[in-house]
Amino acid sequence: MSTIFGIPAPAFYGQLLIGLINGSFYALLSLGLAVIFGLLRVINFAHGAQYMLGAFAAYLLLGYAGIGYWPSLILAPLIVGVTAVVIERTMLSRLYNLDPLYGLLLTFGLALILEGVFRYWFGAAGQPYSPPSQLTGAVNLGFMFMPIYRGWVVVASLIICLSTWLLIEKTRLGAYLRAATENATLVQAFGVNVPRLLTLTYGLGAALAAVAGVLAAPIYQVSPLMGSNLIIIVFAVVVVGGMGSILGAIVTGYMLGVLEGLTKVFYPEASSIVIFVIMAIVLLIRPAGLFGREE
Amino acid sequence: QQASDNVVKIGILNDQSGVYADFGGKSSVEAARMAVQDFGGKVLGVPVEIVNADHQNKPDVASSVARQWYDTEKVDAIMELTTSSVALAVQGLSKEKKKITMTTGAATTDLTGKQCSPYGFHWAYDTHALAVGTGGALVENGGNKWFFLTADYAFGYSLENETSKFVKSKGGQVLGSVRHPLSANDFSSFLLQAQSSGANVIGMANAGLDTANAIKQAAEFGVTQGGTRLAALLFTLAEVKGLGLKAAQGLTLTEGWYWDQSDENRAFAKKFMEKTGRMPNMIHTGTYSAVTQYLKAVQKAGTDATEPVAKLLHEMPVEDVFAKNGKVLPNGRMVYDMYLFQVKKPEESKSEWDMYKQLSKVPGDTAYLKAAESGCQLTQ
Amino acid sequence: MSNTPLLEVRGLNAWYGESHVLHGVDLDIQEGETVTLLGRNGAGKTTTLRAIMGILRRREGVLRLRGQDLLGLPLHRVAQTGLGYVPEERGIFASLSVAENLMLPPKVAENGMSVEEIYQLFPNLHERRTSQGTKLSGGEQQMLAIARILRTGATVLLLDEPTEGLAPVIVQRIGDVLVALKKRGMTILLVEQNFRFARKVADRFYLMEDGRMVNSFPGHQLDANMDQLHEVLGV
Amino acid sequence: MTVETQYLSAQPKLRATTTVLGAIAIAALLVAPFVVYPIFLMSVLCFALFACAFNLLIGYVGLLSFGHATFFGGAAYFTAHAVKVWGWEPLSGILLGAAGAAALGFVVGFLAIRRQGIYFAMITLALGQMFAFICLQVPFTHGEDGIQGVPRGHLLGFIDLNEPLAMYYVTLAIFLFGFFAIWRIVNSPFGNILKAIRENERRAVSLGYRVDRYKLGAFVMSAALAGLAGGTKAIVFQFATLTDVQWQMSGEVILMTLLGGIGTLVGPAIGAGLVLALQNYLAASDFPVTVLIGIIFVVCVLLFRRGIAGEVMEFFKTRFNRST
Amino acid sequence: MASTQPILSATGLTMEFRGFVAVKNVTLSVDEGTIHALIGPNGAGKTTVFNLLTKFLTPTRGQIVYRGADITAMKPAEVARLGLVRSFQISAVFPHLTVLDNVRIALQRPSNLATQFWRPLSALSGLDDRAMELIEAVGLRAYAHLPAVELSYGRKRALEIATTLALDPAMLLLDEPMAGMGHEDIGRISDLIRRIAQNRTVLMVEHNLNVVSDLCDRVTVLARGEILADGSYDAVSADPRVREAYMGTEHE
Ligand SMILES: Nc1ncnc2c1ncn2[C@@H]1O[C@H](COP(=O)(O)OP(=O)(O)OP(=O)(O)O)[C@@H](O)[C@H]1O
Ligand SMILES: Nc1ncnc2c1ncn2[C@@H]1O[C@H](COP(=O)(O)OP(=O)(O)OP(=O)(O)O)[C@@H](O)[C@H]1O
Ligand SMILES: [Mg+2]
Ligand SMILES: [Mg+2]
Repeated sequence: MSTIFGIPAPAFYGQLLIGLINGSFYALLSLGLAVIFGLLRVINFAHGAQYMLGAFAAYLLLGYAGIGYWPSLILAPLIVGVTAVVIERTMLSRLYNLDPLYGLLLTFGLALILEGVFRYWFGAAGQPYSPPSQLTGAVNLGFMFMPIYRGWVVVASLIICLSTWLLIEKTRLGAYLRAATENATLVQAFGVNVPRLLTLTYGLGAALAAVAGVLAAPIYQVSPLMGSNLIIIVFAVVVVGGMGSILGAIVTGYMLGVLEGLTKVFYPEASSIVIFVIMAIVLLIRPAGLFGREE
Repeated sequence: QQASDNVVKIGILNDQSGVYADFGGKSSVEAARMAVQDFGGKVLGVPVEIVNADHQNKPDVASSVARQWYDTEKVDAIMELTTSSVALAVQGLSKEKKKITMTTGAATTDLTGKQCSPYGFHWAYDTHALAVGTGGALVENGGNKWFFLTADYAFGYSLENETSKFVKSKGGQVLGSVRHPLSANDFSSFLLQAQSSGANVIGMANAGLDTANAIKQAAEFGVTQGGTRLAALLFTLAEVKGLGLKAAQGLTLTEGWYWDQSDENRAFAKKFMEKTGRMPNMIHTGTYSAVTQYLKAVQKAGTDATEPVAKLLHEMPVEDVFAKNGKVLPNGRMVYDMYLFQVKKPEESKSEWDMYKQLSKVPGDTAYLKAAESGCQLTQ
Repeated sequence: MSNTPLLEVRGLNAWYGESHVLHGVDLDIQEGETVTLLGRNGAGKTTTLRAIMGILRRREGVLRLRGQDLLGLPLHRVAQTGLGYVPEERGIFASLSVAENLMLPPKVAENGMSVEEIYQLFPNLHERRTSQGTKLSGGEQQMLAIARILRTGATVLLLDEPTEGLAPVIVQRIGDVLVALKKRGMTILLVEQNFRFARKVADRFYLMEDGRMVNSFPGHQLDANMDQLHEVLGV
Repeated sequence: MTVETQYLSAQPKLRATTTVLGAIAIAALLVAPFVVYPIFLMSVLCFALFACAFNLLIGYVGLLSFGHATFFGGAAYFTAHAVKVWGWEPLSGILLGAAGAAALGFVVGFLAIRRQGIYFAMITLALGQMFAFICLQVPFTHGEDGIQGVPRGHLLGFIDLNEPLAMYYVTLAIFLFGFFAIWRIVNSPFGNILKAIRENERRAVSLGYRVDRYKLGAFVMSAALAGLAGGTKAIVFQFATLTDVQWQMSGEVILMTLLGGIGTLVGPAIGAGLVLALQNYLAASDFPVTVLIGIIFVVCVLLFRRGIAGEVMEFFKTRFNRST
Repeated sequence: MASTQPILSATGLTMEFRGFVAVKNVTLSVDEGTIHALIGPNGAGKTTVFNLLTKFLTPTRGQIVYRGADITAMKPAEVARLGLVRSFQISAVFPHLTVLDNVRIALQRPSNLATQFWRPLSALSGLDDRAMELIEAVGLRAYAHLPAVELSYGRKRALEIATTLALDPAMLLLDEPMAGMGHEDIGRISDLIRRIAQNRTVLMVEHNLNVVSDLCDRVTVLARGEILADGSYDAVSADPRVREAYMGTEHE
């Protein structure tokens, strides 16, 4: 049997594939984060909580209303998006003219509240959620057993990432939003309804997190802590990609997923910090991140 | 015959909001209150009070709370102490302060080994018992090639080490292990490594959410379909409930108590259920037992002073809903029988909480280390 | 004045936080007129423009465009009434390319300049169109700030020192542009320090001092008012 | 009155008020251990010093370090190890901790200082995570268990620190030393340049200031003082654990500073006291602590952005302005 | 008055930005004690040349010699320490410090009062007189205790000049010092520049040709990154290429 870096080739491919699957979550989450940061200059610490909310929304919809996976995939993000809109209107919008630090602190506080409340209600152990029947089972790829659901996750995340990217980079919307982060008053003076734009953007970013949450629900336990475990890593992904760069977030998300997967083979203990090591190196060589624009 | 400060206070210090919140948590506080109630609410003519705090799994938080309890709130004994680092820290502090601790929530054998204390008691399971129970039984059943998923900290190592030792002593092989960071979330990569190692048992030397996620993902990747068995080294009824039978079915685990083992157990469980809305696991019942035994000792000693009570706790046999024929070794280890369970298939389960099949019983003397082997200075 | 003015400002007061900057400014502009605001540094010229646009929110008084009240409008609705603003600090966006900066303000009417016309007018912008907005030289940024508004079809332009930092040739060109815009019927409120430039295009002058209008006279009377100008501006 | 004379005449009045308030505060701190549980007071003092040290960076240089736990927790490890394993005298152990933190600060600062704003925060976070990882892996820290049972020993060989009051006054002395050091740094010619750099870095460069050195200097000072706090904490509580090096600790110190008032001198200390009091008294109640902390964050950011000290100062400032 | 010794000379300066050449092979020398103007159309590369000379940018090619020392590889702060100080085209002040503090910050640097973190702020009061003198010179006395943000644009420029002067530099690089200033201020700042240039060298970018013709001993014209003309104002302004590229048809 041939080997790659000392491990059997099939096992290696398996690990690559798994890295890609995890990368899908990183990409989706960091995409939402990058959209919010890039356009609102808010470092959305509540992103992990919104991801968790997405998963819980799906879980509760199923438990209390009997609404299944597929409708939840639309409904849960909608619900989370609406809560995010409320948050933006009532709180975040008052902070835009201040140091970005305050946005970070506010969302940090929100994350603590959301997690605390869910932990209080549901405990920390996590709730079960099953994949839809159409996507259960696995296919044998020869080198590994690939759960069909995970394949779906990769496909779904690719589609969502791509369409969001197109929406923001290839339409006027993106230019408005980028300009508004620099000088919202002036853009508004040009006749753009900036406040509404920002509200919708935050809603969109949070909804993206919620989609990731619903996608994750059948794979991981639906737990109040699922987001806080992930959020710091996702931050690192966004920073490596270049804060504010949508494409950067997506590409880096997949890339770091794969790199982390490989680390799990060669030095598993370090798998939780490999991303930070890469982040430190990248920032030292390319301060603006891989895809970021130098200011 | 006098209790200090006209009150006997027992502190329940455990995780009430983190990954072990279901494992013991608030329900354990309820169990302690039940014990006081069942004892009559008073000892030596003074009231018994239960105080509790959430240590958030941080040894420093736990130490400060414990110190404050001793210094300002006249707490006489602290119980439960979930997670090893917390238990070691609080037991160490209590030794210095000459106070009794009765650990039910932590696993490390160091509590009655290298770091034992004359006032420290280890009341429920420990890593050795889990290793013997799960490790030994599986090897006997043909699960002789092991691969470990180990949480990258002291508790994980000791669980892995002790289980490996046991597996090897029974003629099994350890093919490898991976050490994953705490809260690793995704275990598929590790599971794949385990699979490609050719092992027929994957031993999960971790706890809480980590174990739950690993089991869930193992099912997803068809690990168990390939004939590989999963052994959760530390997993209780509460977590099985959270995971659901569908994902957990077939899992082998060791616990020291199960509600459906006897009428006495069922009666206790029913009462507990009414108070908390859930069935007790070995931690909850263990805490109940610890409080009860402590009060018995105080009663018998006629004082709540540490030295005489600790002496009696070492001498008195343990006989209650939790332990039959239990005895306490000189190093503080309470020895009682453990059981190996298998999680039922969904179709085998007759009620919501009907989840275990008992595979075998592990007698206390095999499950726990002899005092002389424990490395505890007190016994030399 | 005979007919009702296009832009009508009466007793405008404005504040930056606690500090009261405009003390009852009165100003009228007729349709198609070019009016220049003169005054020393700190007289309140910029503040007047910002208050009219609504960028400065703390203001009182009367403010009407074609009879429509501007004070109550949310900021983004003001531009839709046909007001276009070229800020003193230019307001070029770093995260947008030159071309994106140019295309940024939404069109408010159809009769704006086409992109080709604009590039013809300012060849530098064409040459640097893919470059990052703030990487332009100071003068180029000024051109971009003006060009950007010309595209939108705004009919009333508020220009704050549009010639600042521009080379004489360009100043001349901008002068020509303003004259051309006037011919198209555009109404212009200009704040300018460059006297020579202002006299070429202005129909009327207003003179400001300490947040008040102290004088107003038609363009041809500029020379007659030189004494006061000397005194107020220190020309 | 011209602006100038008004400005000058305000100075002595202000100084007198601060002196009186300072004297009252110190008196209160001196008698406090007879009223309040001393260990709690000591932890407040340690965290107060930590928050003040952190504030030196965020409040006066404008750098948000999201990895300050590295210095606090790192120093705790160094001190605990020196005292427990090498048998050092406690004060020299604490000083070793502070020196170690300064060295860590030099390394982290050297790498991070060249970036600004959010990138700075992120690099410090990343380096902090790495340090936490190292602490988990290196044997001398004892992983999850931490270094437990550090003896308090005798300060300089003769003051028995096992005596709670002795320990308290030593902690108080250390806190006051650190606090006044920060006050001095902020109100010094050096502090003046730091302010200028925060305001407009390019301009400071063009005036010939080697801004990187100033920032690094401030970073190292802040790290050393955070280390002083961490080392003291290790002696007071007799342990050093991972909690102190994890990013949540960095978050906590931000909360304390924010709550008390970023860029105010006493604010962070007040914030530390409040946060600890809340955590302490809520630990036993049914209400989830994190929810409450979250609510405080949100309320502070939305309503009291200046923090407690900041709001109070603002109140007096407007009163003063109105009266003249 | 002007000696003919060059204080600053640059040879073959070239600056490329991702393929765009902003400055092409510029050779420039500034004589000690003169006021030297750098003019040219917008985007000609004047500010870029300033950035190169003060090391805020590193040239792609070329060499810079200041007072006989090669400074091509130096850092900006080091260059400033050698007495080669600049102002910025877009106003650069310390916005939330008072006017007085702004100037004092500059005075602090040469006075070795910069790194003393153990001394009280009152150690700086010795600088106040000098600071007020400079503030007075640019006409900002009445605003000395106002935070710089609250100044109007023109006054911010005046403050910037005062701050620059505080360093007592041997050579000043002023980027459009008059931009945005009222007429009165232009006169005052012109006088000021003339006064300070008596024992210093000044290199300035300015679009106000009256000021240039008034003040400057020598003029270099830059266009599209290259030197178009160099000489006295009269000679340069007579050059038809300069008229076409820069001055336009109207000017005198
Ligand atoms: N952001 C601000 N906060 C407080 N006061 C301000 C602010 N901006 C301007 N001012 C003050 O308002 C007054 C008017 O300023 P404004 O900018 O309107 O003057 P201007 O006539 O445009 O001057 P310039 O020719 O210098 O641009 C000045 O006294 C100035 O100090
Ligand atoms: N960092 C940069 N990246 C890319 N292009 C740049 C950069 N800086 C300047 N340029 C370009 O270089 C050219 C010269 O710019 P510079 O700022 O030196 O002009 P200038 O002569 O000072 O003009 P002005 O009189 O308008 O200030 C411009 O076309 C500008 O777009
Ligand atoms: Mg102005
Ligand atoms: Mg320029």
